[in-house]
Amino acid sequence: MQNSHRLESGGCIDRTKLLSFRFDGRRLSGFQGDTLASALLANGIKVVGRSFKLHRPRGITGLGEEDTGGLVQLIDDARSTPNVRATQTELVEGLVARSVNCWPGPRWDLAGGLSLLSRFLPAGFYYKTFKWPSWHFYEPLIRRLAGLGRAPDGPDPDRYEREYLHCEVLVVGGGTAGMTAAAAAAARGADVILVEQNRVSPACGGAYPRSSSPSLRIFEFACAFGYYEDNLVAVSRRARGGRIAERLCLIRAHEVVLATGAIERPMIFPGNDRPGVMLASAARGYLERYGVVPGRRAALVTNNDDAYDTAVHLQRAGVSVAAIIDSRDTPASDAARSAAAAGIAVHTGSSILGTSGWHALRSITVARRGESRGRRIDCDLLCTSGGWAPTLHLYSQSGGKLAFDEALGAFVPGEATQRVRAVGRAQGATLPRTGGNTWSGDVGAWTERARRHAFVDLMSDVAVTDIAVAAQEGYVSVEHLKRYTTLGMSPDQGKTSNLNGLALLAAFTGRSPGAVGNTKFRPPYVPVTLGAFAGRARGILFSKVRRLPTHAVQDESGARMMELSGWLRPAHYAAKGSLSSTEAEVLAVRHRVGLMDYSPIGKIEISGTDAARFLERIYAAPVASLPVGRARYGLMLNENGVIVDDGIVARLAERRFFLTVTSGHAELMVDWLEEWQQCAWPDLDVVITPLTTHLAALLVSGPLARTVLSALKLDLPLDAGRFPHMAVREGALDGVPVRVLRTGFSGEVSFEIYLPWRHGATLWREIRGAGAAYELELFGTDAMLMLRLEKGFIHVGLDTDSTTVPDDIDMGRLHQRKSESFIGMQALARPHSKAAERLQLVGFEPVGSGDTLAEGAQVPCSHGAGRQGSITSSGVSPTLNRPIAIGMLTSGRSRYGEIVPVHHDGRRSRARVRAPCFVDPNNERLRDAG
Amino acid sequence: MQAEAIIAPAPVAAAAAAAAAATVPQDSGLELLPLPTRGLLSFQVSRQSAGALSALRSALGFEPPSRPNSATSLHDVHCLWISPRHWLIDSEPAAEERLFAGLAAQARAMEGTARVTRSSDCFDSVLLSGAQAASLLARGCALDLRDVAAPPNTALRTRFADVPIILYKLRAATFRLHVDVSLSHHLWLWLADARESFDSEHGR
Amino acid sequence: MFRINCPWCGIRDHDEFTFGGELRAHAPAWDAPLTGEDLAAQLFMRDNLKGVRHERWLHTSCREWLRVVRDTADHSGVCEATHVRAP
Amino acid sequence: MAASYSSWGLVRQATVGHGSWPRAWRAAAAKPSYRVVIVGGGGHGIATAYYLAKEHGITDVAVLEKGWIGGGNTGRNTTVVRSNYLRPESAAFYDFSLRLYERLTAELNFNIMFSRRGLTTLLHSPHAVNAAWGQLNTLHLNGIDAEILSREELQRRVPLLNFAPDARFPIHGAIVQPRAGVVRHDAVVWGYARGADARGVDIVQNCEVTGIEARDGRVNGVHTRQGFIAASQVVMAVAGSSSLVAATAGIRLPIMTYPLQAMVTEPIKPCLDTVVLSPATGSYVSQSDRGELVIGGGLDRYPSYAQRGSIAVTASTVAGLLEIFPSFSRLKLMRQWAGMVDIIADSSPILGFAPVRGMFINAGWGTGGFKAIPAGGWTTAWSIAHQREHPMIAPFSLGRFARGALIDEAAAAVIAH
Ligand SMILES: Cc1cc2nc3c(=O)[nH]c(=O)nc-3n(C[C@H](O)[C@H](O)[C@H](O)COP(=O)(O)OP(=O)(O)OC[C@H]3O[C@@H](n4cnc5c(N)ncnc54)[C@H](O)[C@@H]3O)c2cc1C
Ligand SMILES: NC(=O)c1ccc[n+]([C@@H]2O[C@H](COP(=O)([O-])OP(=O)(O)OC[C@H]3O[C@@H](n4cnc5c(N)ncnc54)[C@H](O)[C@@H]3O)[C@@H](O)[C@H]2O)c1
Ligand SMILES: Cc1cc2nc3c(=O)[nH]c(=O)nc-3n(C[C@H](O)[C@H](O)[C@H](O)COP(=O)(O)O)c2cc1C
Ligand SMILES: [Zn+2]
Repeated sequence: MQNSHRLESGGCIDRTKLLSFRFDGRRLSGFQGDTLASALLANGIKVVGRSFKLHRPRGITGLGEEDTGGLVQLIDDARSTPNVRATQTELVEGLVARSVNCWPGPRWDLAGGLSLLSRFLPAGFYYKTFKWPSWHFYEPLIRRLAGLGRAPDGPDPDRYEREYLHCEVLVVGGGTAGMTAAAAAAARGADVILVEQNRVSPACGGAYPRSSSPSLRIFEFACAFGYYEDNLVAVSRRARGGRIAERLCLIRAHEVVLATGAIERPMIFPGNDRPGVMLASAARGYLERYGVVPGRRAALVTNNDDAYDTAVHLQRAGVSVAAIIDSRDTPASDAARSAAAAGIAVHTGSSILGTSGWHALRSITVARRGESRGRRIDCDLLCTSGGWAPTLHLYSQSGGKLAFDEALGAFVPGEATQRVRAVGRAQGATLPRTGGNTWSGDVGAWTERARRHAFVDLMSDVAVTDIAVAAQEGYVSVEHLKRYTTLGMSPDQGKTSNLNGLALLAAFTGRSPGAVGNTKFRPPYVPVTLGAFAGRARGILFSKVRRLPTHAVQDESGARMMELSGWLRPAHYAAKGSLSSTEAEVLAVRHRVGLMDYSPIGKIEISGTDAARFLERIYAAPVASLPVGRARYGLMLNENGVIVDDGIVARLAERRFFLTVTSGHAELMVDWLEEWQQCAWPDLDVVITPLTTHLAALLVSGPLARTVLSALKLDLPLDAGRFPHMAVREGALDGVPVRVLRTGFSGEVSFEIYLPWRHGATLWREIRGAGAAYELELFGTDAMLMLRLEKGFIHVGLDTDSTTVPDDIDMGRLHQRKSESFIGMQALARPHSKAAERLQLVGFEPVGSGDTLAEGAQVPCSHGAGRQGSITSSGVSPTLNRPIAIGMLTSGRSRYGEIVPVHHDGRRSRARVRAPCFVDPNNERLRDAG
Repeated sequence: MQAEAIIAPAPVAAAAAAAAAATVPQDSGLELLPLPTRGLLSFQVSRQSAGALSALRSALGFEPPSRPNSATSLHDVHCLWISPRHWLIDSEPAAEERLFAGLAAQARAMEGTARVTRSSDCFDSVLLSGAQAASLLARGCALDLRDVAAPPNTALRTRFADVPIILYKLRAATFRLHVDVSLSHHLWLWLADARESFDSEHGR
Repeated sequence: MFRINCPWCGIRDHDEFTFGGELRAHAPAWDAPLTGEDLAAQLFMRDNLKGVRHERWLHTSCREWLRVVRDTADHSGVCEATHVRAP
Repeated sequence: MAASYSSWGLVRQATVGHGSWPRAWRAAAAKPSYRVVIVGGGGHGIATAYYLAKEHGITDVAVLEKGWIGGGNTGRNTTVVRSNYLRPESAAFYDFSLRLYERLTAELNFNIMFSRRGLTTLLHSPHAVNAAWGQLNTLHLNGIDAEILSREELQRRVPLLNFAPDARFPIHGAIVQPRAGVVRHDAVVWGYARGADARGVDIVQNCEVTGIEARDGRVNGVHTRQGFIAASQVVMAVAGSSSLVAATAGIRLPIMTYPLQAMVTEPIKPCLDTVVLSPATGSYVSQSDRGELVIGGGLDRYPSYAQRGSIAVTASTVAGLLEIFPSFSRLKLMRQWAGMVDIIADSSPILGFAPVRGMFINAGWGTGGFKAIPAGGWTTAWSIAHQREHPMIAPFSLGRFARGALIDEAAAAVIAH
C-alpha cells in the first residue's frame, strides 16, 4: 500500500508534489523532500538489502550517514551507481533503485542460508580454513559472495569540479550549534562558510537564525570529509540539479568550528539486527522530518533518559508504544513520569532476550535481569538508544586528542593541535548521560547463541561472539580487533559500532574503554565519489603536453605526432614510395638535407662575471678554455658521478654561454643549476636564464644544409672556414635575431637555428620552400634516433642508466683533462667507478641470420643466470642497409670482435661486438671542407 | 569533457576562440579574452641589490615594485615582481624596443651582473574579468585571489589549471594571465571546459 | 597539505615548493677530496630526524632556494622559511 | 605448540561456542635478557624471529614492538607480491621470497590467502613496449616468469581498461608477471607471530625501543619503555623509523622517510582479477577478496613521519586510476591512509651487519618490502645464526654505498608497490 506509513500531516515534505519511484521492481511513491529511505519506510518497506558476510536481511537503522542497512544500487543507465545510501539520497521523480548483495532479492536471497552457518564462521575463520588444496580453490566463490553493489562498466557521463575556497571561519554542521556559531561569527564581520551534509534545517519552518549577512556562505549537501594540515578541510558538495554532480571543495580556514553533532549508540542484544530495529533518533527523525511512522507498534530499548522523550513523541504521533525497556533500575524521575503520563509501560532493570519475525520484526522477548525466560511483546518497531557519542572524526583527523568521558560512555574532545574547536553536541557536555553499558548484565556470561545473535557491526556482521573470540585469541589491541573481525571496516566505517565494539573488548579484557582507545580516524568521513577527486583532470586535462611552435603546420605536413618527454612531436612523416618513412627521412639527411622542429631541446643561457667558472664546475668537460664562438659536447654528472644529462655548451661571449640540455630535463636542469648556484656557490656572479620556450629551434641537417640555408636572408657566413663544426654565431634572419649552432648529432653537417618562438613556423615554411629544389625532407624523432644510432651516439636514459659514468660511454677523456673541480669528481675516483668489469658502450652487429637484434635483447652471462650486457638501441640502418645496434657490455671496449650470444623472447642468436660508431667513424662528413 | 585527440593538432587559436566564444554579455560576471601578444621583457640580476632597483627605475621612469608579489605601472607599462632577482616588464608591444634599449643599457652598466631577455615570445596572455573571475580562478588555483586577500596590483607566479602562470591582478576582479606558449592550448582547453560548466551551473 | 611561509611570497601550499634535502651544520666543501666512507657519508647518509629540522626547499614560484624549518613529526601548522643564501 | 587450525577444528570449536580458541600468540612480558632481540614487530621482524626459531633452533628471542604487531607498513600496504626485478641480485632474492610465499599458508597453518592473479603493467607508448622487451628478456635470464600481452589479448583479460585510441595514455599492451599476486597482509604478520610464539619466541607489544646500547663497538642490549633488555644480538627491522633507531647506536643511514598513501573504495562485486599498474598515470589497483578496490600511487614528495598524506596526492592517484579505468568514476572512496617508508637512492634494501658489532640492519624496503618479508626474515635469521651475511644478501650490505656499488632498481620500482 502506497504511503501506508505516512501521517496525515507533518514533516518538511511537500505533499503537493508526489514522486513515483521504483524499488526492486515495485512501483512506489513518495513526496518532494523525502529521502529514498523515508520514502521506503513510508511505504512500509522494511527489508532493503542483505548484509555483507552472512547475507542477513537488513533494514534502515539510521537517519543519515550512520545508517547501516540502506545501501542500494541506483539504476540509471550510465549513471547507475553502487552502494548509494538511501538515507542520503533525495527522492526524485522516476528514481529506480535495487537492493544489493542479494539474489534474487532481499527478502529471498539464495545466499541467505549462510546465516545458518554463522556459528561456523566466527571472526577470522578464513585464516583457519580454506587452506587445502589451496586458497585459489575457494577464492572465486568467496569473492562472489563478498562485495556489495556492482561497478558500472561504461564511462561516467557526470561532471565534477574542484574548488579552492578561503574563509576566516568554517563551520561544519548546520544544526542549532553550527547555525548559531556561524551567525555569531558573521555578525562579528568574519567571513564564514558553513557546510552541512544534508539540509540545514532539521526541523520544519527554519527556526534557525538564518543570517542574511553577505559574509556568510551556506553550502547544503556539503559534507566535510577530511581535515588536513593548517586547517585545510576537504568538503564534498553534492549537486542540486545542474550539470556538476559533485564538487570537491578544499577550504582553507583560519578557524574551524566543528558542530558535527552526535551519533546515537545502538543497544546490543540478541536479534538486534532484524529490520524494524532502529536508532531512536532515527525513528524520531522520520516522524518529525518526513511524517513517517516507521512502525505501528513500537518498543524502546535504552540505557538513558533521552529515549523516553522519543517514546512520548511516537505515542503522540499515533504510534502505540508497547514498552520501554530500560537496562537501568531507576530512570530519572521526570523521564519515568512522562512515560507514565503517556501510559507507556516501563520495564526497568530489563533487557531483550531476542527478537522474532520472518525477516522483519514482529515481536521481542523481554526479561528482567536474572530471568532466563522473558515475556513476548509484539511490536514492529524497536527503537534503540544506548546514549550518544560526539561526532569527532574530523576533530581527531585534525590532530586533536580525544578523552574518554566515563559518564557519557564516549570520547569527547581533548587538546586541539590546530585552530579548531567542537561546539554543541559535538562538544559533548550537553549530551545525555547514559546508564553505563549498551548491553545488559555480564556479557562474559551470555550464552553462545545470544552472543552470536547480538550484532555490533551490522554492516560487517560482527557479533559479540566475534569480539569475544578475538579477545580470547589475543587480538586485544583495538586495531587488531578491527582487522581480525573487520569491525568498522564497511562503508559506514563503524559510526555506530566502533564504540560499542571497543567497549565490549574492554569488558572482555578487563580494561576501561578509555584504556582500549579508539581506532584511527581517517578520511573520508563518508564515502566520496572517485570522480570528484579527479574533477576536471580527465583525458587531455589529466596531464598536459607541450606543443611545438610549428604545431599548426605539422598537420599539413603529414606528421604522425607522438608524445615524447612531455612534448607532442612528429615521430615521422608520411611514407614515400617503397621506403618506409623513417628510411626515407634518414637517407634524405645523409644524402641531401632534412628539416626538423627541434624546439623541445632544453635551452639555458648563463651570463655573469663568473659564468665560465660556474660551468667549469657543472660540466665533466673543460668549459673555461672554450673560445668565444665555439661549442663543445659536455656531460653533466650528479654527485655520484652518474651521467644525468648531456648537451652542447656554446660560448657566445666571454661572460655569456648558451647550453642545451635534453628535452625531458629542460626544467629539471634549470632547478639543478639554480640549486648549485644559490646553495653551494652564492659567491659566483651568475644569471641563469631558461630559454626553452623563448626560442624555437629548427634543425637543418645534411650535406646540402648549407646550400639550403644560403637561400635565406641570413646575415651570417656559412662556409666551413668561417663557421666551422661546433661553432656558434649570432646574427639576424630577415631582421629577426637568431643564433645558429653548428653541430652534428645526426653525423651530417647540421645547423641549429634558434629564433623567437613565434617566428618558428614562418622559418619552417621558408626553409621548406628553399629546400624544395633539393628535395628537402622533414624528419621526425624516429629518424633522428636512427641517425644518431648509426653514429653510435648515446641517448641519456635510453642507452645509459642510473649507474653510467662518463668512461662507460668512452667519454672519460672529457673530464680527465680537467684541472678544475667539477660535480661528481670525487665519485669518479672510486675504484668501483673505474673497475675493468663495468658495463661499457659498444656496437653490436648480428652474426649469421642477419636478423635485426631486438631492442631490449640481452647478452646472457657465459655461466650462471643474469646478463652481461644488453642491446639498448637497434634497427636496420638505412644508410648501410643492414642491422646495427648499440648497447652496454661488461668490459665491452676490450672485447671488439668477440661474438656473444644474444637472448630475445626465449630465442638465442649471436652478435659481434664492435665499436659503437657505424657511419663515418672519423667524422669526416662533419668536418666538411664546405 | 571529451578528451581531445592529442594526435590531431588543433590550433591554439581555435581552442582560444572556443574559450572566448563562451563569453556572454557584460552582466554575466565573467569575461574571458585572449590578448594579442604583449611586449614582455625579463630583467634579471645575479644577486639582490639596491642597484637593481635603481637600474629599473632609471630605465622605466617609475618606481619598480618594492614588495614581493606586486606590480607597479605607469600608463601601459607594468613592472611585475617575479622574484627578488627577476622582474617582468609588461607593455604595449610598441613600447618594447624602447624599454629593451633602456634596460639593456642599465644591464651593461651593471657589468655582467644583470641581463635583459625578450620574453614576449614565451607567453600567451588572457584577460579574465568580471565579478565571477575570482571564482573561476578558484577552480584551478589554490591561492586566495579575492579582493580582500589579493589587492589590485598583485602579481605573482603560481600554478593554475596545472600549468605555471604569471598572474597579474590589474584591478579589482580583473586578471591578466601569462602562460607559457607551449602550454597555452592546455590552459585554453581548461578554461573552455571550466567556462562551460560554470555557465551550466549558472543556468546559462 | 601543509604550508610554507616563503620570506618573499608569504604562505603558500607545500606543493608550490620542491624538497631539496636536509641542511647539515658542518657539511664539507662541495669539492672536498672525500673518499670511501667519508664520501658515502656526504653523498648518501642522512640524519633524517623526526622533529624540528632544517631543510632546503625551492619555492618554484619565486625560484628562490629557502631554508625551511619543519617539524617532520607533525607539520600541521605553517613551516617558516628564510633565505638559504647570505643576503 | 598452537592448536592446529582446520575446518574440523572450526566445527569443533563451534560446538563449544568458540569458547576455547587458544591465543594466537602469548601476551609475553619482556625478560631481562635474550640472545637475540628484534626491534620492530612488522613482517620482517617477526619473520626473522620465526625463522630463527624454526630453521636454527634459536628461541631465546624477543620481538619488541612499540605499538601493536603489524601496525607499521606491513599493516597498511597494498599487498602486491612479485619478483620481476631486473638486477640478478634482486631477482634471486625476491624470487626466493615469492617461492616462500607460495608455500607459506601450509607452512604456517594459517591461511595467508596468497592469490596468484598476476601483475599487469600497462605499456602506454611504443617506447614503453620496447623497454618492456628489455625487461622481459632480463627477467627471463634471471629465471623470472614474464610475458608481454598485445593490446587485444589484454582487452580480453581486463575489459574495463580504457582502450580508447584517443585516450590520454593509450594502451599498447602490457607486461605481466603471472606468478605475482596479492596476499592478505595481516595474516602474514599473525601467521608468523603464531608460529614464532609456538616455538618460544616472546612477542612483546607496546614496548618501544628508545636506544640501542653499544660498548666498545659491540651491542649489549636495548633500552625500552619497559626498561633495559640485554642482548648480544640486535636486529633492527623498523622500516620507516630506521634512521631514528639506528641513530641511537650512532649509525647514519642513507635513508629518507616519506609518506606513501593507499586507499580503498567501497566493496563492489568482482570486476578485476589481476593487479593493474600504470606507470604513466601513476596509479595501481587490485580488488581485494572483500570487494574493495585497493589503490596505490606515488610518494608524497616530502619527508615526513606523520603517517598521513596530502589530499593532492590522493586526488592525483585517483585521477590516474580513472584514466585507465574510466568506469570506476562513480565508485566511492571509503578510506585513505598512509605509511611512512624508508627510501634509498637505489631503491634496494639494506640487509647486513651494522658497523656496530652484534647489530643487524634490515631496512630500506621503501615502497616494496612486503613481498620481501619471507626472504628478508629468512636471510636475516640465517645471517644471525651463522654470524655472517648469507651470500644472497651480500650485495645489499651497507658497504655498497662506500664502494659506490649501488644496485639500481629504480626501473623496477618506478611506482610504489
Ligand atoms: C601504502 C603502502 C603500500 C605499500 N605497498 C606495497 C606492496 O604492494 N608490495 C610490497 O611489497 N610492499 C609494499 N609496501 C611496502 C611494505 O609495506 C614495507 O616495505 C614492509 O611492510 C616493511 O616491513 P617491515 O617489517 O620492515 O616494517 P613495518 O611493518 O613497518 O614494521 C616495523 C615495525 O617497527 C616498529 N617500530 C618502529 N620503531 C620502533 C621502536 N623504536 N621500537 C620498537 N618498535 C618499533 C613499528 O611500530 C612497526 O610495527 C607498501 C607500503 C605502504 C606504506
Ligand atoms: N536529541 C536530539 O535528538 C537532538 C536533535 C537535534 C538537535 N538537538 C539539540 O540541538 C542542539 C545542538 O545540536 P548540534 O547542532 O550540536 O548537533 P546536530 O546534530 O543538531 O547538528 C549536527 C549537524 O552536523 C551535520 N554534520 C555532521 N558531520 C558533518 C560533516 N562532516 N560535514 C557536514 N555536516 C556534518 C549533521 O548532518 C547535522 O546536521 C543541542 O542542544 C541538542 O540538544 C537535539
Ligand atoms: C589491503 C588493505 C585493504 C583494506 N581494506 C579496508 C577495508 O575494506 N575497510 C577499511 O575500513 N579499511 C581498509 N583498509 C585500511 C585500514 O582500515 C587502515 O586504514 C590501514 O590499515 C592503515 O591503518 P590506520 O588507518 O589505522 O593508520 C585496508 C588496508 C589494506 C592494507
Ligand atoms: Zn617565494
